Amino acid sequence: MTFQTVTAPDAGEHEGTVRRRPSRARGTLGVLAVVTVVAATMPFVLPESQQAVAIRVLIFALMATGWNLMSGYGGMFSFGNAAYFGVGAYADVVLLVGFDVSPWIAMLAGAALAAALAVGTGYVAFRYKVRGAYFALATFAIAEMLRLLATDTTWVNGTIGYHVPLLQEESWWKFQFEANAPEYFWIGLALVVVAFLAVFFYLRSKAGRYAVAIRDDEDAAAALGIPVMRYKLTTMALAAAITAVAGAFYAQYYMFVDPDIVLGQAQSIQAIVPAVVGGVGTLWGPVIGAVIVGPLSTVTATLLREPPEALSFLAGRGGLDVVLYAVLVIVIVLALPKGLYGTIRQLVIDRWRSR
Amino acid sequence: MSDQGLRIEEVSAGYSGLQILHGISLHVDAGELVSIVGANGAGKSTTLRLISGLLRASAGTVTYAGERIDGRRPHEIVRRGVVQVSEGRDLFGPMSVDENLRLGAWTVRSGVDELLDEVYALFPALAERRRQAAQTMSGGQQQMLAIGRALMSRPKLLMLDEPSTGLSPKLTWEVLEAVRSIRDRGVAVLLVEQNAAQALGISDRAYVLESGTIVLDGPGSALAEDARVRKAYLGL
Amino acid sequence: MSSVLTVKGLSKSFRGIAALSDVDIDVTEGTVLGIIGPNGAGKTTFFNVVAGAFKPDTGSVTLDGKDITGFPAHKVARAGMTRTFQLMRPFATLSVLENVAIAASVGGGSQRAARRRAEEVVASVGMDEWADTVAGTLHTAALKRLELARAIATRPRVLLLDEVLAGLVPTERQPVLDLLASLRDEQGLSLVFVEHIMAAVMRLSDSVVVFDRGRVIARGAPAEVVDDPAVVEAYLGTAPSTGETTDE
Amino acid sequence: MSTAEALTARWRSVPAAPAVAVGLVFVLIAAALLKSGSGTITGQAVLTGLVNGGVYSLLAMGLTLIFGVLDIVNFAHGAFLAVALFTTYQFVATTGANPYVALPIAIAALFALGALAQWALLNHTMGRPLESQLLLTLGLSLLVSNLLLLAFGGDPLSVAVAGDHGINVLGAVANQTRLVAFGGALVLAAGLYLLLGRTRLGRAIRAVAASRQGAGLVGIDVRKIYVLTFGLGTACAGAAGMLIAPFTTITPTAGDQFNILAFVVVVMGGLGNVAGALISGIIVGLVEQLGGVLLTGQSPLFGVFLVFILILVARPQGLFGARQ
Amino acid sequence: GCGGGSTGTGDSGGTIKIGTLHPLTGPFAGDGQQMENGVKLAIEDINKAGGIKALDGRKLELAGGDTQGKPDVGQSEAQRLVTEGVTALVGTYQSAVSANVAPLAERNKVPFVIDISGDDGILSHGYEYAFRMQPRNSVFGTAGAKYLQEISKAAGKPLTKVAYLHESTAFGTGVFKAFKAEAEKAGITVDPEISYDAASVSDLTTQITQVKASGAQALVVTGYYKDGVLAAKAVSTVKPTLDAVYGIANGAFDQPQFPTDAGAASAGYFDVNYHLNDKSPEATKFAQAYQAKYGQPPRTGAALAYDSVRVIAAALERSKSVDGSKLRDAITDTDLTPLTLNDGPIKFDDKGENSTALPALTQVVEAKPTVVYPAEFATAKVTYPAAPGA
Ligand SMILES: Nc1ncnc2c1ncn2[C@@H]1O[C@H](COP(=O)(O)OP(=O)(O)OP(=O)(O)O)[C@@H](O)[C@H]1O
Ligand SMILES: Nc1ncnc2c1ncn2[C@@H]1O[C@H](COP(=O)(O)OP(=O)(O)OP(=O)(O)O)[C@@H](O)[C@H]1O
Ligand SMILES: [Mg+2]
Ligand SMILES: [Mg+2]
Repeated sequence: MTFQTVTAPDAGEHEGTVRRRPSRARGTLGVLAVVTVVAATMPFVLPESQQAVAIRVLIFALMATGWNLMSGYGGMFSFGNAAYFGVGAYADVVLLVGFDVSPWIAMLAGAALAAALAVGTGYVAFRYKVRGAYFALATFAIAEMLRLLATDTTWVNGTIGYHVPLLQEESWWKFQFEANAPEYFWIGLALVVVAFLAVFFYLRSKAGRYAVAIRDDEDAAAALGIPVMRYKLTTMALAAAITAVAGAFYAQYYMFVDPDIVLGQAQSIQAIVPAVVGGVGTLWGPVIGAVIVGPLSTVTATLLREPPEALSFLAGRGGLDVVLYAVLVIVIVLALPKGLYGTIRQLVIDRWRSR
Repeated sequence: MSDQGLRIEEVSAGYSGLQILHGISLHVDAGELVSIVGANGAGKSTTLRLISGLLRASAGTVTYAGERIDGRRPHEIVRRGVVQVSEGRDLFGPMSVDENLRLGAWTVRSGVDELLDEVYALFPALAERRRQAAQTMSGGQQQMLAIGRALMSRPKLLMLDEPSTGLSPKLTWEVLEAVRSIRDRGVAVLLVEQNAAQALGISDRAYVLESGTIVLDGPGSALAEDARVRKAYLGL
Repeated sequence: MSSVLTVKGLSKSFRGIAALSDVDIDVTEGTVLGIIGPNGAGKTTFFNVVAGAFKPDTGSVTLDGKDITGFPAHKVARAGMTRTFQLMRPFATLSVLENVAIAASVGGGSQRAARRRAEEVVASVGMDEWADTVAGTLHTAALKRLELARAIATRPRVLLLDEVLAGLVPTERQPVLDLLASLRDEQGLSLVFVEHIMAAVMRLSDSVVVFDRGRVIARGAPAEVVDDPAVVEAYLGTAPSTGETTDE
Repeated sequence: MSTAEALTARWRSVPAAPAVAVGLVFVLIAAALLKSGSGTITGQAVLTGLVNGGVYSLLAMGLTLIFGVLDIVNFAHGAFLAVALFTTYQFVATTGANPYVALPIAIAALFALGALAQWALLNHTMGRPLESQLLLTLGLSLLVSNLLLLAFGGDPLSVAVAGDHGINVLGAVANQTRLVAFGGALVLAAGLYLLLGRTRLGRAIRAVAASRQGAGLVGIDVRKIYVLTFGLGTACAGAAGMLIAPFTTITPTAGDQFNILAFVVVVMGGLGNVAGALISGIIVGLVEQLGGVLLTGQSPLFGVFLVFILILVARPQGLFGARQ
Repeated sequence: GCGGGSTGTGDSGGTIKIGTLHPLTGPFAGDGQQMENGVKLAIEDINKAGGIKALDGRKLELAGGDTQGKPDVGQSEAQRLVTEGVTALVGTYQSAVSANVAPLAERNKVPFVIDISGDDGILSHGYEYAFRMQPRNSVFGTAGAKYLQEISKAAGKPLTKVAYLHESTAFGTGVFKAFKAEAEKAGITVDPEISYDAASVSDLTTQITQVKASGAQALVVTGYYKDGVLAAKAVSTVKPTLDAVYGIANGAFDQPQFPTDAGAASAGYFDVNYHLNDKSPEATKFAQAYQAKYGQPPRTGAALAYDSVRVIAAALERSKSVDGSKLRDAITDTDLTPLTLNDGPIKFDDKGENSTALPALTQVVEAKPTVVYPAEFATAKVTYPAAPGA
């Protein structure tokens, strides 16, 4: 029952196709190892005043990785990742402050809780076929509802929020170090690496492959016997867990959590921006995007702290740095249709193909 | 004479760094019915997309009525009378048959009602469904609507991409009959068809496209007799 | 021989307009049933309802003695009946091999085993040279084969094929027909296929059902059906023939 | 395809949706009556809700047009609203004229701004996935509001309409200026409806919404329609900005608070559906006000989001959206 | 860890950096920029007067940070400033931002002088390096209740029932609670209590209708600028019968542009707030200098920021060192007459609160918020009752 290969009146026919090399696991993992080692030296390399920026990069990378899994690979465009981020952050502080639980355990609890939230809301949304832009806005509404709920609930301190209590000395168990200690960076880095690996192996697993297939065509996947709902929810749960870990790390580093900060729409947006800048639906995109977006606002602010001569009439009027930041974001979006990593990869593929 | 028609010279084109057409040349004179036949993936649709401005050529020229049209955008090409019925039909799904047809006459400012009557006369099945939304119609009716919509712009050159695909045998006939009668009204037609035998049967001339290169051309009836064509495309 | 798929009294309407009314169909194990009918007759809708994309308004679907009426699509597939789509629906960002491997892994088993099976299936449909090609950039003929390969990879007992030949040049049709015949003859698969290319219907079908306006208007052996005046009137037409209506 | 779809949708298939919405509003009114025990308060909440809802509709109509036709989630809409507020302010400050004289100016200025944004920026990202345009409009929003900050400073400004006073409507009061804005919403909705349904431009817009490629193939200049549509949508923000200027505190970020509610309204009404946006805006306004009476101490937005989720579950395509 | 502790001391030469953290962009940019200007003016004045004399006339230098009104940005900026070697921090306006910066200052042993941020909780964690200039929210609430009771009694129309309208976050709730406790002691019923979400509110007519229906004699309002104006407009539309509309820590009722934005109906509005001491010549001089330099009158926030720098400068003179802990000790000994109304010179208690911070009562008189109470600071007489729109 084998086809004779048809179509081909002459050779060279396959010139007209895009090929895809099976991705090599070793290569990616090797690059990851090298990047990790190089990144781990950052606390020694970066000027101290930039350490906070480096931490922000890590948090962005975690959040964007979570968002990218759900929206980029899973095709479920989320505009409400603040919900998972906030659940992670709140689980951390509530358990730590209220019950003296180690932040590490709280982190796991937060991840589990966020995953449960994702599964619950996702189930309802998919059950009722809420899709596309409607789904995006529904996730947003859920995040906003959580924010408002936290705001009005005295049990989680309402708008006052939580402080992580200061300790007299450093403690791994309590996840607290001296201000600006390199441990924060290393732990953040480790979390990013773990999240990266989680996504990497998930995508290579059966579930991950189904998730991508479902993104490409849900009905076709169902027709082949894939239980669409189950794998959409699995993907959402993992993405939510990663985002929650980002939230817990955030809480431990910034030591302050309130509803607007961790559940506000700014977090939902912050999860998206690095992924888009780096390249949606690529493994490295969110990480690269975070490295660009994280320092961007600081760079523009530094650049314009003392406005140049020509603009000195604007001195004392804030906003110029944000204007520059906005212009840069616009330029990046216009110039890099597939994000930085996506665009570069495309160029490489094109070059390789045209040879 | 030929500068009244379409002339493609040494055109190459492709998708994001991937070349599909390798310097093809062809022409369609006024009032001619010309077909392009070729294997799946040979680049037939790509050729039509290129002419109608949906795709840009990376090299070569396309002229119509003596004027360069490559690099122009689709609506500018439509205004010159070169109109395509695409493979996917691209109907305005939620709109009624009537509205689809009237939109087809976008570039025509007068006599739209008469045109409409002509199209309904050509496709009575459409006349019965004036108010029906395009997306609720069956495949064949949608195909007729797509052709009808293209006719509404009083094209001078009509390009059809596989108009009979998915149609019942009965409708296939009706559509190809319609194509012939369109040509008979003086409209030039460039036709891409899987049913190469039928297509060649009604064509004045035809080209054979293989892997983005034109390998044969000649009168339709002559190609239909050509041994290579018969073997490769007619399944004989 | 026993029937593998039995459909009784199936009806489905959209916004009050009946797309299927009271359809009965019976597929004998190891045979090919051809479905023909004018455009808009309800053929695709029939597949959609039987394969679980839509729920029927009334009627029942029995596969291998098991009532699968109203099963969601993925359960129908797991029960042993897989369908293909009239408009090709590849997983556009994945390679051909990955597309098929995903289908192959659905029943269970390791990913490695799924990949091996996918390689076999891809080869069997003559696509091994395309294995690493991204599905979104394939042309019609390749997509049709991919659609078929994916369906085969799920190891179905019954295959529902919606116009697998449409859009193929005549030379491309032959090998697909050969493959379908071998699925039936060598693997004992049962096929239900919708097709407008009568030559293929005549060649492959063991029996034929004709739909019109959501109803079955004729059924029987291929040769009987095409002579039925109602079928000629509704479907085949009596247009002046140049002798090339049915290729080959 | 939604604008065209929405407008072409057969209404007889939809009556359940408005019925549910109206029912919901009545339940809320009854509950508010019980809770407050006062007809005056409930009456006031209903009137305020209606009138505020009109404001949400004003903004949502422009958004829904852009969303429905161009598939752009326009985050800069709020910033554009702020531009309209400042345009009005600047006009009044320099001429001393009645703010309503600024209406045509605000509309024209914002039309030009929107058209420019689409022509210079967004046209280059059409056909890319949702998040590209989203990020672009996000950047645009930051850019616009901070340019306003640079130009006008962050201090709140206001424009006053001479002799604005409360008007008694069946025992409840609403300011003249707010009633005018409500009227403006109705007029705008009617205008857009006629424009889309009855004019050549409207047909072109609906055609582009239904099929971009198809529109190009019948000779419509798709990019021009994009520019006009975005301009029109933004001009709606221009009208909205002028109409709400008399009762809003004018700051560079004044539009942000409406952004999110406007999106909720857009989705609730069905993407691209102008009439849906009008009705949903009013529902949101009512839910917000009645919710404020019912759940004292809770943010009334909670009720709004709750209703939003319920509506999505009941009708995933929005109250008045057609099924895909 | 490494590093952290060695920063902040700086070397012996060069300028002394004062880090500022204010919302220079975002919704509160107007106030943030005013406060930033206040800091600039203070640094200029101190440098003109010869710098820090105890440290060989070393000059002060501004190291600015924009919090954008976001706590995490505020904290990153603070961290940056600290590692860039600022000697002290001044800021931040929003309580959530200050709450985020305070522990950071603590961990880095950099004194942090809070010019504005009212939330009681900020200094409740026993931080040693954080100080607050303005009266905290509960002080506002308590003083507000006291003043209201006193002026109504003095006018011969003692209150028995007031309605309270406040924004729903910790700010509004905190002030409200303190007010209620004090008011109830004085036999005043507080009912109804109505809260609203300041971020999203666009109309308060329904709420004011509730006030009208309740028959309360006065309306107390705590909130921000925009919602304050909305409340005033709603009052003028609904026309409830009230003896007074009375703001406490209200972001609008004491602002110079409030009468313009709210219209004639704003006449007679009260507000309990921090306020420039209009009777002090220094304050007048400051106001003139500010006006001359920045083309607008200063708000009290600018004066608080100005004073914050003065507090730091004076402490530097005493500590004769830029070392964080020494400077911190010196700040605890502050004894400095402020530009704002105060119950004597600034003195910090063991929590770091300015124990002499005193809210003043202003009233809109001839379209201008004017101090009317306590009498020793008043530049006009209290008008009570002051029915809105009358
Ligand atoms: N968007 C695209 N991106 C990349 N490659 C494409 C794209 N569209 C088509 N191709 C490739 O271009 C080649 C030519 O396609 P084209 O559609 O012109 O073929 P055709 O002759 O019309 O064949 P048929 O319609 O029968 O498939 C094919 O190999 C196809 O895979
Ligand atoms: N989702 C739907 N909503 C409304 N009407 C539908 C829907 N799906 C199908 N229909 C209608 O049901 C009828 C049957 O359509 P169906 O697609 O089954 O026809 P078909 O026999 O497969 O035709 P073709 O040969 O052209 O593919 C048509 O009139 C069609 O418009
Ligand atoms: Mg083609
Ligand atoms: Mg079909």
